[in-house]
Parts: sequence; C-alpha cells; structure tokens
Amino acid sequence: MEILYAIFIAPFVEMGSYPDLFIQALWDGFVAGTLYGLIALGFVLIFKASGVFNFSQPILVVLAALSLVSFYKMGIPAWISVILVLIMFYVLAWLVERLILRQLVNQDGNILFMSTIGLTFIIIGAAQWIFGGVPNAMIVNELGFPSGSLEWPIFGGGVYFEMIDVSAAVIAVIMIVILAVFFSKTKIGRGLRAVADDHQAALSVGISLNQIWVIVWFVAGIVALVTGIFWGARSDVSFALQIIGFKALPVLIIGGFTSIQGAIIGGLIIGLGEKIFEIYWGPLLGSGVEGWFAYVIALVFLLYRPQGLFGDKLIERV
Amino acid sequence: MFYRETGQFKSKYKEELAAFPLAEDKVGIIILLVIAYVFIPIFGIPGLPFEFTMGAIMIPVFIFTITTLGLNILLGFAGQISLGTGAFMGVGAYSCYKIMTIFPDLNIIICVILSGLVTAVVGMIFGLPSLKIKGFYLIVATLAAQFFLEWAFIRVAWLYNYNDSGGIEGTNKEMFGLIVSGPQSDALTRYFIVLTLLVLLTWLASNVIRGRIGRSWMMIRDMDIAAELIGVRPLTAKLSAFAFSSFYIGISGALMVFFWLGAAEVESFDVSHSFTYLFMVIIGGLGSITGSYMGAALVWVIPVLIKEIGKTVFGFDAFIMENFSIIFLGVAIVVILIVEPHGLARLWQITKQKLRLWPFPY
Amino acid sequence: MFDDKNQEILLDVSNIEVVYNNIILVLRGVSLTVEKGGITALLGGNGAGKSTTLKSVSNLLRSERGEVTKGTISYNGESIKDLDPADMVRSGVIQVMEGRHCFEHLTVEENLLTGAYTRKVSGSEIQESLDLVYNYFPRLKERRKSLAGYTSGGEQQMVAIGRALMSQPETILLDEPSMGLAPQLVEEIFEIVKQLNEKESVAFLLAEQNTNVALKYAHKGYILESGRVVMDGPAKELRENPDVKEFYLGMSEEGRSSFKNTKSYRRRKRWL
Amino acid sequence: MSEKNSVIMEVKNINLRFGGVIAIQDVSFNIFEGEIRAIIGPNGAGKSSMLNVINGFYHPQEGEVWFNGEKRPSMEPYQIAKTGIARTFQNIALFKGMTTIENVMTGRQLKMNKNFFWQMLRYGPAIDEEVQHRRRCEEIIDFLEINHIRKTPVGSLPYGLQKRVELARALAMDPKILLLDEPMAGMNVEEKQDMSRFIIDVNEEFGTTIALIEHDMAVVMDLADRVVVLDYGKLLADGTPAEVQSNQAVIDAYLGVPH
Amino acid sequence: FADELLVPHMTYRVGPFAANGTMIANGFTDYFLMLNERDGGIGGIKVNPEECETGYKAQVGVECYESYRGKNALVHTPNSTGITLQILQKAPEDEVPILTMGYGLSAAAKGETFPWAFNYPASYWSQMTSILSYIDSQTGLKGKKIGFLYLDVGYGREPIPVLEELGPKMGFETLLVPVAGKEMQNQSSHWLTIRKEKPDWVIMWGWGAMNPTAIKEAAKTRFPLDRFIGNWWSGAHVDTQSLGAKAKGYLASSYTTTGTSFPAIQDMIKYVVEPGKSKTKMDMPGKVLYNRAMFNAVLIAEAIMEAQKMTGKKMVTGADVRLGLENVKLDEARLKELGLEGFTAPVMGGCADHENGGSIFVQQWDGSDWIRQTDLIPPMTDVVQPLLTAAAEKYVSDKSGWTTQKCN
Ligand SMILES: Nc1ncnc2c1ncn2[C@@H]1O[C@H](COP(=O)(O)OP(=O)(O)OP(=O)(O)O)[C@@H](O)[C@H]1O
Ligand SMILES: Nc1ncnc2c1ncn2[C@@H]1O[C@H](COP(=O)(O)OP(=O)(O)OP(=O)(O)O)[C@@H](O)[C@H]1O
Ligand SMILES: [Mg+2]
Ligand SMILES: [Mg+2]
Repeated sequence: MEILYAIFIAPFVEMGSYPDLFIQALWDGFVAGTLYGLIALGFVLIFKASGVFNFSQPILVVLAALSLVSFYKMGIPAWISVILVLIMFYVLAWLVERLILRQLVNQDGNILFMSTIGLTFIIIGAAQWIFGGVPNAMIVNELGFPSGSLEWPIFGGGVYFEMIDVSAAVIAVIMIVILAVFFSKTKIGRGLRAVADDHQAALSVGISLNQIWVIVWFVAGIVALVTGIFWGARSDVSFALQIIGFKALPVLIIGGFTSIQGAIIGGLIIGLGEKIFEIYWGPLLGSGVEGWFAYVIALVFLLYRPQGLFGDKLIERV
Repeated sequence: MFYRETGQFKSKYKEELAAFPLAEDKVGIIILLVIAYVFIPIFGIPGLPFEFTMGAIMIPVFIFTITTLGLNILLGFAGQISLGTGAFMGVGAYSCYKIMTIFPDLNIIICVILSGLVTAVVGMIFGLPSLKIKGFYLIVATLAAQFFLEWAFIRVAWLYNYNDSGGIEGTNKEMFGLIVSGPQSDALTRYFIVLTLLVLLTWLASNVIRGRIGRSWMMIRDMDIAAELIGVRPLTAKLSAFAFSSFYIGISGALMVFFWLGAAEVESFDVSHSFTYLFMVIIGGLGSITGSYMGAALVWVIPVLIKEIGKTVFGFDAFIMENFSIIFLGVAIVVILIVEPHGLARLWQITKQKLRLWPFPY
Repeated sequence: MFDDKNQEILLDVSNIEVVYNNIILVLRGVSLTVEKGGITALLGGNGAGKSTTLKSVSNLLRSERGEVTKGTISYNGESIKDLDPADMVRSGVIQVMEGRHCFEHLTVEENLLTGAYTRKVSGSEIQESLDLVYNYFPRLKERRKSLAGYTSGGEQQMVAIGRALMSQPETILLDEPSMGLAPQLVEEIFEIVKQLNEKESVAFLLAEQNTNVALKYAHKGYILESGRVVMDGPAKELRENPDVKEFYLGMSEEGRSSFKNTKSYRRRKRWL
Repeated sequence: MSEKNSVIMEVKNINLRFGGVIAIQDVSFNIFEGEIRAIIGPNGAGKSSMLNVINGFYHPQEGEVWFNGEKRPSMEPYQIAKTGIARTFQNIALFKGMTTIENVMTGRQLKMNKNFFWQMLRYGPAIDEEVQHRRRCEEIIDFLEINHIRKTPVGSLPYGLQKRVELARALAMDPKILLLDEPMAGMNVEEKQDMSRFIIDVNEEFGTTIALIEHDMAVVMDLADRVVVLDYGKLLADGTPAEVQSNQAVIDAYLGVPH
Repeated sequence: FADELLVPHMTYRVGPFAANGTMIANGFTDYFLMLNERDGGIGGIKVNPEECETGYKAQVGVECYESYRGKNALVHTPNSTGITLQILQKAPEDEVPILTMGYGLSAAAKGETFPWAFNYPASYWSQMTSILSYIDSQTGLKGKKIGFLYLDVGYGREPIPVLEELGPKMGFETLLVPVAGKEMQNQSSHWLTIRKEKPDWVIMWGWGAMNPTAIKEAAKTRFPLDRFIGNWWSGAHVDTQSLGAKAKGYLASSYTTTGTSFPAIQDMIKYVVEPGKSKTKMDMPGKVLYNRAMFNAVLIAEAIMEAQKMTGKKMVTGADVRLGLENVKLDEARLKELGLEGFTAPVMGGCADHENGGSIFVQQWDGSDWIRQTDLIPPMTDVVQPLLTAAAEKYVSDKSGWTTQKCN
C-alpha cells in the first residue's frame, strides 16, 4: 500500500505542492533535452550520410571546445577563434575522408564504426598531447552570449532561466530546423540518404562519396562546436566532456538514427523524462537512476518501434 | 611451398570434420602449446622481467582472449553487437565473489565456472531485446544493460558484501595444497590455470561453432530472415548465443579479478572496457578463433610494450608515451581495417593462401 | 545509324588483368572496344568475368577491393585510371549494376532523382527526364511513392535502369538488364536500348545471359570464358556460329532443344 | 504422370495487402502431389508474395492455406519449414559468411537435434549426427555438380553458382514441396539446361513437388505440368502450359507477342 | 640497478581527470628533484621519482604495479582509490608499503591490521567528522538537514557510514545525492532535488569535472555557496579557477596550505621549476594540489631518511621504508626545519595508527584564490576509531593468512 502510494501518489502531490520547482524541472529538462538533441544531431548527420555510427562525435565536441578556448587564450579574438576552429574542422573533415573513409568504401557498418573509434583514439592522444588536461572556462561572454539569469517569481517561489540556457535552446532549435530543411529538401540531402543505403549504388549514379563525406563531417564539426560551447558553459572545457556523448545514444534510439527532427524530439523526451523521473521517483530507487533511465525509456520505445519514432523503416524482405 | 594441402586426402568425413584437417596446422598448434606450457614458464619472454611477463602480459592476455572469444561468439558468429561486455565481466566477477563467500570451501575453479553460468543467465535476459532490435540499435540496448549493471554493482551493496570500499577482493584459495588464487599465490600457478582454462574453452568454442548450434548462429548473422525460413528459431539461436558468449565473458571476468587484479571495483567493468574488448574482436577478426587470440594480444600488449620500451630504451616520460600509445592504437586500428577489414585473422589466412601458391603471385 | 566500319572508338579496354583482394585473379587479359553509338554485347557463362569487366570500366572495382593490375582502359582517348566513379558519370559513363542495388529507403521517385545527381540543370529539365522514364516504365509511376525496398524484383530492375537514364549518359554499362524481367518487358527494355541508341546515339556495353535477345539487338559481341575473350565479332556472325548456336542459343540441328530432354551426359563445350 | 492429382497444397481466397498496395487479391489454386507447378505473371504480379504466403513469411489478411489435406493454423516461418516446405529466393539469400558446404549443411539444421553438451564436446552422438548429415549434403553437392566450390565462401561466387547453392540448401531439407523463385534468372541457356535437368531429376527421382516462378517461358513450357498466371494480384489463368500459352488474356498481360 | 632510490608514482596526466593528476604529479616529482638538486638526494643518494601513467584506470594501475616488481621500489603511491584496493593485498607479499595520502581505504589507518598501508595524515572518516564539527560550530547541527553530494563510486561512498553513525547522535538528517560518473557534468536534476529537499548545508565528495559543475549548478539554483563545503579533493584551484567570481564563497576542507611563501616551495621553484627541470609551469607551485602532492613527497622523503637512520644503510628497501613510515616524526620543529612552518598539522607516525588522526582546516574561495578560514579542526576520534576498528576487522575477516602485526 505504502509503496503504491509512494509510486503513484506522492510524486504528484509533490509536484502540486511546489509548482515553481516543477516548472523549473520542466525548463531544466527542456534545456538538457535540446542539448542532448545537439549531440545526437552530430551522430545523425554522419549516420544519415554514410550509414556510419560515428563514435568520434563526442571527442569532436571536446576538440572543438578545447581548441576554441585555446585559440582565445593565445590572444586571438573570440570570433576569429571560432573561424579558426571552423577551418580546422574543414581540414579535419578532408583528412578523415582522404585517409580513412575513402579506403573503406562499401565496407560493413561495423567496420566503419570501428574506424571512427580508431579516429577517436588518434584525436584523444593528439589533443591531450597538444592541449594538456587543464580545464578551462568556456568563453561564452567573450562570444557575446548574454550572461546572468531571468527570475520569474511565481507560487511563492521562483523559476530561474539562465540566459546561457536560453541562448543554447534557441540556437539548438534554429540549427536543427535549418539542417532538417537542408537535408530533406535539397539534392545533397537525397544524395546523403542514398549513400547511407548503398555506397556502391551511390557511386554508380555518380554521387561523389568523397565530397559528401567532407561536407557532412564538416557540418558535424560545426554541430560539435556549438555543442562544445554550450556544454562547456555548463561545466568546464576538459576531456571529461566526452562522457556526455553517451547521453546522446538513447536520444538517437527514440528519435531514430536517421532523423534530424527525431534528434531534437528524442532529446526533449529524454531530457524531460529523466529529470522528472529522477527528481520525483529517483529517491525511491536510491537516486542516481538518470544514468540508465534514459536507456530504459529508449528500450521501451525500441520494443514497439524498432526504428525509433522518426527513423527510416527497417526493410525486411526476401 | 611450405604450406600445402595437396597430397593430404581425407577418406572419411570424420577426418575432415576434425579441428585441424591440415597436418601443418596440427604441428603448428602443438608447437604453440609447447611454447605456452614449457617455454614461457621456463624462460619468460626474452628481454622482459619474468614477473612482469606473467603479471602484466601473459595472464591478462589469456584472460582477455577468453573475453574476446566470448564476444566473438556473439558478434562474429551470431552477428549480435554488444557493448555490455565490461558489465558482463562484472557479473562474472561479482557472482564469483558471492559464491566464494557463501560457500567458502568450494573449489575456486568451480566457483569460476558457476559464475560463468550465472553470467550466461544474465546475458540471456539482456539478450532478449535482440529479438526485435537489430544493428546499431542493439548497441544501445546493450549499453542499457551496461549502465544498468554498473549502477547495480554500486547500489546493490549485497553484491560486495557491504564492504566499505565498495569493491570486491580475492582471498587466498587453495587447490591440491597449492595456493592458486589470492595475494599469496604464485604468478606461475595462476598462469597455468588461466592457460589451461583458455585452452579448454577454445576447444569447446571451436567445437560448438562447427556444429549445429554454431551454424544456427552464423545463419542468423548472415541473413536472419532466410535463417528463419529455413527453420532456425530466432529466439533459441539468439539467446543461446548470448548465453554461450556470456558464459565465456563471465568466466573471464571472474578470472580477471581472482587470478589477475586481486580486487576490483565497478570501474574495472565500465563501458570503456567494453570498447577495448570490441577492438580486440574486430582487430583480431570477426568470426575467427585465431583472431580472438591475435586481437587480445595485440590490443593489450602494444600499449604495454610501447610504454615499457619508451621508458626503458628511450627514456621518454610517461605522459608522452601514454599519448603516443593511444595514438598508435588508433592508427593501428584504422590501418588494419584499411588493409584488411576482416582483421588479423583474415590477413593471416591470406598469407597462408599466398604461401600455398608460392612462388606464384596469384 | 550505326555502321560497322570506320567507327570512332569510345571505350577502349586493352589487355586488362583484374585481381580481387590481391589474390584472386579474375580477368586474364581482356580487350574490347565500344564504338560511339554502338551496342556491344558481352556474353559468357557464370563467373566468366562480365560484371568484373564492367566494373573496371566504371571504376567501381575499387569499392570491392578489386584492382586492375595490368592493361589500360581509356574513354574518349583518355585513360580513366585516376577518375573516380563520379567523374565517370560526369563524363558520361554510367553503370547499371547487376542485382539492382536500389536505395531501399528512398522512394521509387527519389531513386530516380538520384540518377540526375550529377546534372546541373533546372528542375523542369529533370522533371522532363523523369516523365520520360515514367513513359518507358508506367509501372514505376504507379509505385512512385513506395519505398524501393518494398517493390518487386522486376520493379527494382526498372528503377535501376530508369535511374541510369536520368543521368542522360553517353554510354551505359548494362549488367544483365533482362534478369528477372517478364518476357514482354525484356523485349521492351531492349527496344528502349535500341531507341536510345538510335535516337540519342547512346552507346551500350551490355553483359547478358540472354544471348538470344542480346545478339538480336547488339552490333557486335564478345564472348568471355574464365576471364578471357574467346570469341568476338559482329553480332550477325556470332549468331550464325555453330558453337554459339548450340551453347548460347540452345539450338541444335533440329531447332530449339527442349529443356525437358537435355540429357545429363550432354556434351559440354569449353573453349580453353 | 497420370497419378499427379492428389492435392498436397491448396491456397484459398488469399488476400494480401501492404498499406494501400494490394499484392494478392482473392487468389485460389492448388498443387498436386509430385507435379511441377509454375507460377508466372508480369513483374509485381504477386508471385513472390504468393510464395511468401505459402511458407509463412507473409500473413495474408484473408484466406486459407491447406497443406496435406488440413487447414494450416497460423504458424511462425520456422515451424512451417518443419512441415516440409523449402524454398529458394529471388534475391539470393545465402549465408554469405559461410562456405558452400556449410550453407548446404544449414538445410539439415532441422533434422539435427543433439544438445549443447554434445555439441561442445563434438564427440559421440554429435559427431555421428554431423557425419551422417554431412554425407547427405555431399550427395546433394555431387548431384548439383558444385563439388569444386565446396569450401569456397559463397559471397564471392558468381550469381549462377549462388543460385545453385541455394537449390542445394533447399534440397538438403528433404522437402515435400520445393518453392523456387526464379531459379534461372541470370543464367545462359547452357546453365538453364543444367538447372532444368536438376529440377526434373529432383522431381522425378525424389518425387518432390515443385512450385516454380520463372520468366523464361521456354523453361516454363517445357518443365511445368500446370501453370498459374497472376496479374497484378489477380488470378488470370490456370491450366496446362499449352492452355495458358494460347490464352489471349495471358498473351496480352504477360507474353507480349506469342512465342 | 643503479644507485638510486626508486620512488614510483602512479600518475594520470591523461584522461578525464588529467587536470588534477597533472598538478599532483608535478608537486610530487618536483620535491624529489629539488632534493636531488639541493641536497644531492636523500642521505647522499639520488631519488628517482619515476612516473607511471595510469590514466586513472585500475587495470593499468596493476600493470604499473607489476612493472615495478623486483625493482626495489620503496613505496607505492597509487593516487587512486581503485588502484589502491587492487594492490593493497599484494603489498605484504611484495614487501613494499603503500602510502595513500588522503585517499584509499579508511580502514588502512589501523596499523595492526594493515602493516603495509598508510593513510597519513587523515582518513576520509576523520575528515568527515571534522567537517561536521565545522558545521556545528557555524550554525549548529541539531535539527539540521545535511545534503551529501557524492561521486557514486567507492571513493564517494566511503563517508556514508560516518553520516549514518553521527546523524542520530548529533540530531541531523542526511540527504544522499549520488552523482553517477556519467552525470558529472550534468547535475541539474541533482540540484533540483536539493532545491526540493532544502538541506541547510551540502557536503560534497566530488572529483574532477564534477566539482565545477556542482558549484555552477549550486549558484544556478541559488543555493548559498557558503553553506556548500567540499572535501579536500573538491577544493582545488582546478575546480574553481575557471569559475572565478562565480564560485566566491564556496568552502572546502584541506590539510595543506596554499601559496608559495614556504621556503621549501621557494626552493622547488628555484632549483626545479625556474630552471625548467620538470614539466611544471610557473603558475603551478602554491596551488592546492601541487602543495598537497609536495607534502606527500615530504612524508616519503622523511620516511626514507628515517629508514636510513634506523638501518644504517643508504640503499634502503621497501620493508625499511615501511618502518620509516611508522616512525616518521614530523613535528612543528621538523616542519620548520624543512621550511614548512604552519603548512600543515604535525604527523607523528606510529605502529598502530597509520592515520595519525590528522586535523584539517577549512578554506574558502574568494573569487581568485583559496583563503584559509579556520584553525586546525581535529576529528572526532571517539567516533571514528570504533568505526575504523570494525571496518578493519571486517576487511580481514574473510582473508585467511592475512599479515597483521602486533604493536605495543
Ligand atoms: N568481390 C569479389 N571478391 C572475390 N572474388 C570475386 C569478387 N567478385 C567476383 N569475384 C569472382 O570473380 C569471378 C568473375 O565474377 P563476375 O561477377 O565478374 O562474373 P560474371 O561473368 O558477371 O558472372 P555472372 O553471370 O554470374 O554475373 C567469379 O569467379 C567470382 O567468384
Ligand atoms: N513487404 C512489402 N511491403 C510493401 N509492398 C510489397 C511488399 N512485398 C511486396 N510488395 C508489393 O507487392 C507487389 C507484388 O510483389 P511481388 O514481389 O510478389 O512481385 P513478383 O510477382 O514476384 O514480381 P517480380 O517478377 O518482379 O519478382 C509489388 O508491387 C510489391 O511492390
Ligand atoms: Mg555478373
Ligand atoms: Mg518476385
């Protein structure tokens, strides 16, 4: 009885008795959700374009954030640093295509997946060598993002909106909309999906894998930079940032590996779901359930929709 | 020239079904066994300290080979990708620990095998989603298992007997009057035990994969729909693969803690280890037993050697060597995949094939 | 119209050797030419190396870990060695691969549109090509909104051919176009080939098992066995050759022999 | 062949839809024991779908399948395989990572049952079983003349050989009914002749009932005892090859010019 | 081997905790290098403070440990609780002591049960009681609610028994808020929980990126930072520097003073850092973790010296250093002699007491530096000792043949 009460009644009573906290939780969940969506977006882009699950996306996030901060520390103005990072990512995309992907055309997804793990190691080793491990603060103010917070007094309490979170949410949403349109409405978008289906056939109709891959990796780099800026602002810019990459996987499942809209919606479902669950139900299980709860949501989704909410259908035919 | 199958005829199917139909292979295996059982225990690896050879190279490599065999059964033979290997090793380790404390007088080898069985059951449970979920989606499902188990290893204090440290430790265990496990055990004793288990498990695995059950796994791997239409029940095939694979992984987890590390906490089973084991499988070669050996050896030994050589020969400092070995491992992965996507085992096979044709190129 | 003599050579494959995986030697010195506006048939049994030849021309070989180790291929007089498949398409050579290779997760129409990927022209021109393809294959128009992965084998074959047409190529490498198509459609496809060849003077290199039809439409043919060209000549001559008649057309002295009565001790012909 | 008239398989009023697409519409026909039954029709007519219904991969919205004189309850494909139905596929569905002999052995899978324990030891009953089935598979391989590729991984075989391996695999199941989906696509005449001979031998020597989809009319006319013609999901004609060939509706929908 | 004193040091200059590890590694190494430069080593023999990179991974730690077998390592410094647990059992067999300063297994404080392990100057449990005393002295503890925010691994969970033991005794309520490793940088739900539960104080057992994130989130949820107190691994410059003024008011415990004003540190700068003989950058000396690691080195150096004195040998062994560690006498006078007056509480080694019940003080971030706020706060020995005894007994209860010693 008591346990039923604790599960089915008490959490809602709590939500009702501190509505400000509940709203805050929703807002935090929303912000976390868009940020998860951003990481997931990086994965989706590359998966869509090559059928490759790009394991190195999280380390690209770290690399972007670290090099941005390091350029700035070298005395280069903030926005110029951003441009330098973009140039760097273009070069990286080109190198990755040249040295790795090109050699692995038409290989099994697992193999490409492994090669991105290899790439991850190379980047980790090189970046640690160059940047060392000292954490830095993200240069959000220098980049002109508003700081401080808005306070909304309500129900005797208050809800706080950090300006940086607001910016993050806005930019994430804009970015996702642009990319979604770009990839669904343009020729390149169609080309990308073709490549993901069948490398060889795509080659045979003249889609240049090389070009597509450079574009996509570069765009994924841009996404990584944005992700790095906002996650860096939440904590610190250090190698630990790559851990958050795992947060994106359940998002991918829910949204589908191939859907850009899915990334954001999946992100929101997970962001909101896990915050609410952790705060109101977590204590029943000794807290700290966030780490796997997202995966449980994802699994439940998978059992009903193996391709995710928006993912491409799994085609089973003989 | 050196490697010919010509002239070796089999007159019975049974002979052809033997593990090593070619005489050269048979001889090779015997040589390897002699090296492992006689040469290394006596001489170690030339140029390396004996203790180090045992404790930091041979024993871990053998244990990881068992892990790799297990994962290879799942991924290479049954085509089900898993990133939960680390946690499944944890299941083996924690269950072995529990069994040991509940039945303190039980022979440790039996504990290890029982813990493999426990892991098999757990693996089956977490393998259930594979019936519906495929490919990269399955990765995420197995990650769910990984993170849930990690959480359980921390949260379920019963698993580590409410130790304040939150970890599990091995104690001295005797067998035939010899201390075989625990801090006072001799590295050489542990070496022989691990080696023998490895040989045994390899033999069992190679039997299973060549028989009916192994074939049903490969059928599911290569084309699950066709497999089903031919009469393979996906449920049985997939779950048996998860069970068998987890059995190996569980055993290796128990061995890792009680025959190598001595103690462990949850960190030893975290997701980064799952990745390492995945490397070993892929670098070695999917669906190859020899590959499991090569992969485990390469991925574990290379960084160790780089560090040792960097330190002793060139006097580089640890920081640089560590980064260098990370980069090196990354490059090695990429290069091997490019040269031969099917891993070292296939490379070896091709070399053998070329030897057969030698001196002609094709 | 195509005329056997004095034709400008478009594609020139000269004595190529192809090795897969650095170890499997598949083509052992194949030479052939495709003339501008000509239809060249490539005949031969299973595993003779027809697909491999086509893939070496379109440069798709590399993606299968195959390599041309000897010999040269030139198109319009220039070596194609360093071109990638996309360059080949841009310079007018497109391959329709054996086994269809449709983009399963794209709809039929999207599949066709990918064919126009290399063309830098307005939407209306692409629409025209699309209409043309639908004109050739009305069945595709009916199914245009369904995912290609869910269409029937024959429909997929139509998609693959239609997709190639969308690039408005100069040369099409057709790998077994008739495979899995209903008889009436086989004729239709070859009629389309003929039309394109005559009206737009598209050159074809087609690998076919259906020797009968292939030799009916082709201007000249090559017969491949175990990676070597064992016979070549104008289609007419090949059609009359007694060996070809017996082994590729299934005709014996008494006319077409029944599939039912073929005897297990039937004589086999190997050229080498 | 006069006794070929006891019905072994019958489909009744099958209706199969995929979303808006009607793949099969109210089709009924039967197959006699021991006959070669051809299914023909234009591309997309629903022939492969029909085979998929028969071997349980598709579940029709309406209709019944009668097998061995009994109405078949709803079953999973692997259970249906057990009842003695084997097939080949239009888009080759071999197990690419395995060699020819291993692929053929997979056909014997259903007949093997030694448990995990014996499998692990690969000794005693397990090896006996393996040898016994291996023998049968080698016979089939001999029969189909694919000896030379016994140990070759099937992935890199040429198309025609792959088709033959697929047939071998299906034969290894010792089926009551063998469903062949375009077994001769991508073959030249010589190879088709070989294949025809195999099909006839299977039919005559093992008495296996065969349902065959094929676009080469010459083959169909020569091999089939009776022919079903489907056209965009509907049954267009059903009869002997000669009857079907002279049916004007069939000529219009499928054959084009009369051959 | 060469005539040198091998003092291996497991470091992590790479990986997610590299920032902390780098500071620690530098402080440790520099002290020995300085001794080599200034005094020609210890007792005239050069010290080799060899680093072994672990990346903070336990398995690699074992590999490091194995690589020192048979090389006459004098004492192990695992720098990770995870690694400590794995090598703890091997120490008696290999006869090399382990010094886990400020980390490791609390129960190792019991010298009779753990002859080969030392955790001078204080265990986590002692530290927790000191922190609680501090809170008691500030706002009183009775009737208060204490939030405990911890990294959800062995390290973070260690002090929970103390809270459980003292809660009822001192009349406070505890709220446990675990932070999983993966959630280190994503703590919004944890802090919403804190906001919901409204604890009066929050104590943090954090590490690495968890710390700055927690401080940021605390500020976000308007939790007063001067009611937020970290343990000694949650109060370093690397945790707060990047936050600057945002972290102003945040408290943390420590047992080593910051700053470069001590002659010993001046010497390190003069002999090692300035000439560029180590990887230390000029801004590192004086920082919390650098100074603390230096103190770790001081303890070892003292123990080696003590061992040399006791045995009369110059080249001592691990077993000798174990004795040295038990006989370390780092009193006020010796500290002054070393140039570390007022740097920390004295450490007086003992056979039974391998912790020395060290006292800590509380420091506060003023927006740019850590400022020491209090005098030394001793632990509640009466609470901690029984817990330690029980834990030590529990540890050996299932270990047959465990080496213990008798002290009188
Ligand atoms: N990727 C590959 N790797 C290894 N061998 C290959 C590969 N592709 C083809 N082969 C081999 O090359 C030979 C020729 O194959 P190819 O596909 O060119 O023949 P084909 O004439 O097109 O036959 P089919 O009529 O069956 O299509 C075959 O023996 C085949 O086994
Ligand atoms: N799983 C499916 N989902 C959607 N549509 C399908 C599916 N399977 C078949 N269809 C559709 O049903 C129709 C019949 O397909 P089927 O494969 O049976 O044709 P077929 O007669 O075998 O043709 P072909 O000779 O070209 O192989 C086709 O239009 C096809 O697109
Ligand atoms: Mg071909
Ligand atoms: Mg079909």
